[in-house]
Amino acid sequence: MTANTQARHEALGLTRDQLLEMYYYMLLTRRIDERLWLLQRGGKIPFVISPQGAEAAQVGGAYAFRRNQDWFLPYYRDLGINLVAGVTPREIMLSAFARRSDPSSGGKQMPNHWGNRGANVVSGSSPVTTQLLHAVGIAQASRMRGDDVVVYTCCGEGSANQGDWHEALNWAGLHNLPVIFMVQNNQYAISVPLEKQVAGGSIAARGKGYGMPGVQVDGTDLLAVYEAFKEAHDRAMRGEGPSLIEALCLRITSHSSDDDQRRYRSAEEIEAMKAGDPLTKIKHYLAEHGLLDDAGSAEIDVRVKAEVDDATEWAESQPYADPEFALSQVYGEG
Amino acid sequence: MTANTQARHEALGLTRDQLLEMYYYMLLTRRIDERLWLLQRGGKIPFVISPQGAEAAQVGGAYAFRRNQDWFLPYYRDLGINLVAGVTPREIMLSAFARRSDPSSGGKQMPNHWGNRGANVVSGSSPVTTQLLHAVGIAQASRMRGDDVVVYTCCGEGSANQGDWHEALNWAGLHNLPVIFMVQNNQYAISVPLEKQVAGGSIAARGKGYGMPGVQVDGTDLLAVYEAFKEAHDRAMRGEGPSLIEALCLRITSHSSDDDQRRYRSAEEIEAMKAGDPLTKIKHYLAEHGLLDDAGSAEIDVRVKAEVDDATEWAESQPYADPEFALSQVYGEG
Amino acid sequence: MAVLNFLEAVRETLRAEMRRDKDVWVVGEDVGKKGGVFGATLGLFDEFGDQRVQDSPLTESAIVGVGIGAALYGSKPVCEIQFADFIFPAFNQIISEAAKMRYRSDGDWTVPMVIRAPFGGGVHGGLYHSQSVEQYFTSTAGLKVVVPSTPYDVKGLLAAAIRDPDPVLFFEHKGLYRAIKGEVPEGDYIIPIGKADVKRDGTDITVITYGKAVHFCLEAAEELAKEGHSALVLDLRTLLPLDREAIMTAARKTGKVLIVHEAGKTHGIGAEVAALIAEECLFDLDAPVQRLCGPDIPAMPYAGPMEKFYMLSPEKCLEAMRTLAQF
Amino acid sequence: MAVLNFLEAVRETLRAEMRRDKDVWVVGEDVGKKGGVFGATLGLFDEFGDQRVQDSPLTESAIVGVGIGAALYGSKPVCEIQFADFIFPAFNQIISEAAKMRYRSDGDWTVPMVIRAPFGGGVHGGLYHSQSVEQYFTSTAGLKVVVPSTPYDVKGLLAAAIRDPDPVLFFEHKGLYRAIKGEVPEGDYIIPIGKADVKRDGTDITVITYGKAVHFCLEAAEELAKEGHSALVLDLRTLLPLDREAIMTAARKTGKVLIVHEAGKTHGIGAEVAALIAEECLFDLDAPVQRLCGPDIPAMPYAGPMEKFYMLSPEKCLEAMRTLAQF
Ligand SMILES: Cc1ncc(C[n+]2csc(CCOP(=O)(O)OP(=O)(O)O)c2C)c(N)n1
Ligand SMILES: Cc1ncc(C[n+]2csc(CCOP(=O)(O)OP(=O)(O)O)c2C)c(N)n1
Ligand SMILES: [Mg+2]
Ligand SMILES: [Mg+2]
Repeated sequence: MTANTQARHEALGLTRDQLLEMYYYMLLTRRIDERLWLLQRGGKIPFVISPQGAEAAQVGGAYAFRRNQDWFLPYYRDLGINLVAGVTPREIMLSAFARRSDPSSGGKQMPNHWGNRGANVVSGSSPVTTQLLHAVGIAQASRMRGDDVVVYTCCGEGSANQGDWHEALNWAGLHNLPVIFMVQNNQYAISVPLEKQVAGGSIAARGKGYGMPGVQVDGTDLLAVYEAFKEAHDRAMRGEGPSLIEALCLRITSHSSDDDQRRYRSAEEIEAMKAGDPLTKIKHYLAEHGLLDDAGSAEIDVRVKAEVDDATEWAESQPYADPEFALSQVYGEG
Repeated sequence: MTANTQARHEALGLTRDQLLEMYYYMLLTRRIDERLWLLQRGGKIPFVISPQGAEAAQVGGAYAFRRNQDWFLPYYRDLGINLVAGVTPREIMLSAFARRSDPSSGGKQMPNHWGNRGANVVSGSSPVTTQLLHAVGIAQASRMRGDDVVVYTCCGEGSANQGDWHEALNWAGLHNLPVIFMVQNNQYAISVPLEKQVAGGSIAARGKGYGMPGVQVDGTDLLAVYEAFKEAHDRAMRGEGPSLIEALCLRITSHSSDDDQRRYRSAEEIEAMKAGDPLTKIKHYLAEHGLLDDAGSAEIDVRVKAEVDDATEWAESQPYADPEFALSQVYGEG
Repeated sequence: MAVLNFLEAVRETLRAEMRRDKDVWVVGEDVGKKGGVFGATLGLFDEFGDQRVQDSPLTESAIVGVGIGAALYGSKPVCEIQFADFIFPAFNQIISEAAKMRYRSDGDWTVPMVIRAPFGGGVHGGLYHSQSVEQYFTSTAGLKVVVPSTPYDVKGLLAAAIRDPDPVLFFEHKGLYRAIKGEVPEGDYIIPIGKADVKRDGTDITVITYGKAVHFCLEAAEELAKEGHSALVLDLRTLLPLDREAIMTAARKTGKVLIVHEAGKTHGIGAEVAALIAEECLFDLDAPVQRLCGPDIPAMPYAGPMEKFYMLSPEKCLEAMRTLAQF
Repeated sequence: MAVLNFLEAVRETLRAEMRRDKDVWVVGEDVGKKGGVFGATLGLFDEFGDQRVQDSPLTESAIVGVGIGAALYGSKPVCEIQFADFIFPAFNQIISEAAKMRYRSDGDWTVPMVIRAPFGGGVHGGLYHSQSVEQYFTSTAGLKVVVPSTPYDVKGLLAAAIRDPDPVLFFEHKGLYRAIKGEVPEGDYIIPIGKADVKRDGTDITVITYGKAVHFCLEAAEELAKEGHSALVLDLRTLLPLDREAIMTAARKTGKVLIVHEAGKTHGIGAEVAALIAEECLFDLDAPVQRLCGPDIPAMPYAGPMEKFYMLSPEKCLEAMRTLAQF
């Protein structure tokens, strides 16, 4: 780096502290997930589904939003979104362990089916892309009330072929609503590759058909993602309507703990992902720009590990709901 | 017309006879529909839904297909498609009168829910755009068998926002299937105008997002439509896959006999459509090019009227199915 | 006290609720300038504008899905599905999302939404403009399913549905819209969801029904009375949750039960009503539990004679009621 | 005669039918190289290639809609819905199209298609990987709904479904896939759709059930026999059309009926079975018709204790059977 060239993060208006915070969130996302795999392998939780390879897309995206003001309708990989939105590691772990105090569901839902009233993270389900329409409805209702809200919602590239996806983007376009639709394109929907999912191969190319910008961005490049989201968020705040952002991500792990990707991906293909690991990339950037030395890096590692340890131990010690809790919250009080 | 300029139809490889046949079908389409309105007003049939303003789009489109070889999955306005595909006026009238010998359904379905095994016109329902997926499946199955089949399917611009529309175009694009998707954009879905239906305003713009050409054509211009379809059909036969054609049409009548468009369209707007009437336009072309003189025109009028009279009288005289016929054809014989 | 027809009762209740609570809004196909294909929202566009009386694109899943989102934010959408037959594209949003939101989020997220849809046949609608679809929804706890039969009930039940904290499907038999008129009090009132209504008391047989069939059964009961048999007619009003107490009380009172609905018989609403009675009132019964329903065919045919064959009528009801009374 | 588990029976039947008829093909999410998320199509991709074992995009409505189109052309698609919980986006195609095609076209157009879907809970699947969805389809004439309980039945019923001229929904309880093994004859055979099967004969009580619950009831019947009560266990096998004769015969034989299913009780399959009995066998009954079913909640919860609370078990079945026997 030469002294008179502005670093990319500076050009984007990000301070060193902000950038380090983003790095922290990426690392936290990775470490929580790694812990979940350990817990799953150890038989302590039945299921894991992973953000590995999408941390930059998630943290870079989420960082353009306003905590406690904007709304989030993430999908099951969006651990990073949740953390940046304000969901704590303890809360994440409660949901992984399905404990009574899991804020998503009291243990009723599988892990990664987040919901957090306090953080404006809306309860999600399993059938893909239903939440995109909820995001549109939230944008519509908040605008009717005159509230200043931008809505984040996301799905994978396979899911972007569902009918609800089309209906949601069209509706948002019609009403010029402040919704940012992200598609994390990790090239696979479980075992089905992009070329068997997305005709033409580009999700971003669909934006035009809904009268909105469709942008493709390198989802392993934290700053590129942030830039795309910042612009989309600014547009939304200026009343210029929705945006579609396709982030090209990696799926470093198998689809979930129920899957083994070696059945349908070659060893070379799996190996090749290492080079693009978003965490490696951001670390490289930080080092290159002298923003984080080894000691600083170790400090963050320690802090993250302590948080993950604490969250795991604490959550595991929390009780399950009683069996009869299964009968609760079917209907509200008239 | 100057002698050394080729007329447009000639440039498209159409003979005078072919062009006159297309005109005949357009006129037949219009006159059958006009008769249906009379029958409805006279209390003889409960319901009409009309192709008026789309005759050029339908006949020009259908004419690029091969009768008894290609397959058709039309929508409820596609009277012209049916006629060109080989469905007779008597058959149309049988279905309007819901008689036992109605080839669509034996009187079980409403008018305009066509189906004709002999003419490869597949049975249609009311919920919009379901047939687009059937068209894709037919293309897929016929290709598996090695058959040479191109498939026509169509809907209105309002319907193009349904989830099934998205899923159908994507699937056809993925497999490069020989399907031509037409959207008859008549600016209204019942009372809801284009700008409240289609974000960005262009259906054709969506083609790119499915990796297929998206073409917009003046649907009141018979030859322009024919040209677009001929090209799409050629592409399909060459194995180059599906096409999306948006034909800008008029809806001259109210949505159906249950609707009164004066509630939501201004008198001027309704009046203004007269100028664009596709029948007027083609008549003008024929006259301009000396292809049809007054006598010839009157002859076609007489022929069409006789056919409509015959079909109406004959169909009306046919019996209804017995009431218990309601119980038939729930399941086949194992 | 005004005399309104069924459709007017829908419209005036929507208007009153929208005046009462500015979070209430209407969304659906053609609900705006056109006022809906049946006219249920006629005039509301002029009074409340194009946001609160919002023409949707032709996308049922989105009408419901956007409605759910709006409800999550705290507003109160009343979604119109143009014909009940077209509710199926929205099925996933209703079953997977609306019905399960409160449950799955431990009550943190709720969907106070109404989905209105005209249903039922006898109007030359053919397969896709005649269906009764209530039985597709009643096995899903988390939803409420309401079917009113009179203008009075429309007002009380629709107001209750709009103020309900959970998603309510509100099915209006389109054959009642202009055919049925009735007194509707002007002031505000609520009919509790989940309560059936004895529309006619009686001692010899019990007829349990809902929707348009209520009127056929009441007419038949008049005739039957002339023949010396007294019929109790119970209008279920709400199909989910069922008013189990009212059903059992009515069944026990006469010991002879006929269940009547337009929807097909097998696996229809009548099945649960009969099962409940067979489970709870078996030894009070003096006759097998009977069902008079639509035939088990995919949907109602269009041609006049077949449609008539499908539809219920006072005559068909009378016959079944007489047979039971004489059992 | 080979011993196969339930999942292998599915796979080997698919293989046999695909070898037998080149018009048979499989389509669904991940059915190709991966062989399906449960492995039902494992190895078929290698044998039949990527057209006949076709990975679909993630679009259930299209899986079914494209399947319908292919069936209209004369081919025989076997569509896989990855989890029954995800069948709802395809609901419109199934109810409005597949079920009504033959009827609405007077038999000119038909849909000889199978839709397979794993259903059921007890596998840590939470709300959206545990549901029983059969009751959403059984009120729709035009469809057939099959739920096998043993590897032997899988083979005979799946072969029958694939050769059936109409659309068949074939629901496989995922809790049986690896848990249940059984003898499966190697040669070709068919079990007729629409016929129930007495899985155990008995004289004191009749248990009517299907799916995984068959095994719980059979286990409980063994225990009950030790206590001196003899239970007849009728496996419905097909839920639409129901085998009315078999139900009535079984009910009349003992006069005491318990219906058992994992799906929620109210408006479930048991309702129609009970209603049929209340209508046709009332005077043969010695006890109220009982139902032991899942609770009326939106879907199965995830956490272990709640899931267990939801699920049936041999113990729960035994208790209900004992109570009925002692009635
Ligand atoms: C409607 C529906 N069908 C099927 C599934 C099962 N399923 C869960 S994730 C998944 C693949 C999703 O792929 P993609 O959208 O690319 O997201 P990714 O997991 O790759 O991030 C499938 C098929 C589902 N959850 N919902
Ligand atoms: C799924 C579904 N929803 C609603 C309807 C009712 N409906 C019939 S036609 C129509 C408008 C269609 O508009 P468009 O697609 O533009 O076609 P057009 O009639 O203008 O040719 C509507 C809403 C329907 N048939 N299907
Ligand atoms: Mg993916
Ligand atoms: Mg239109």
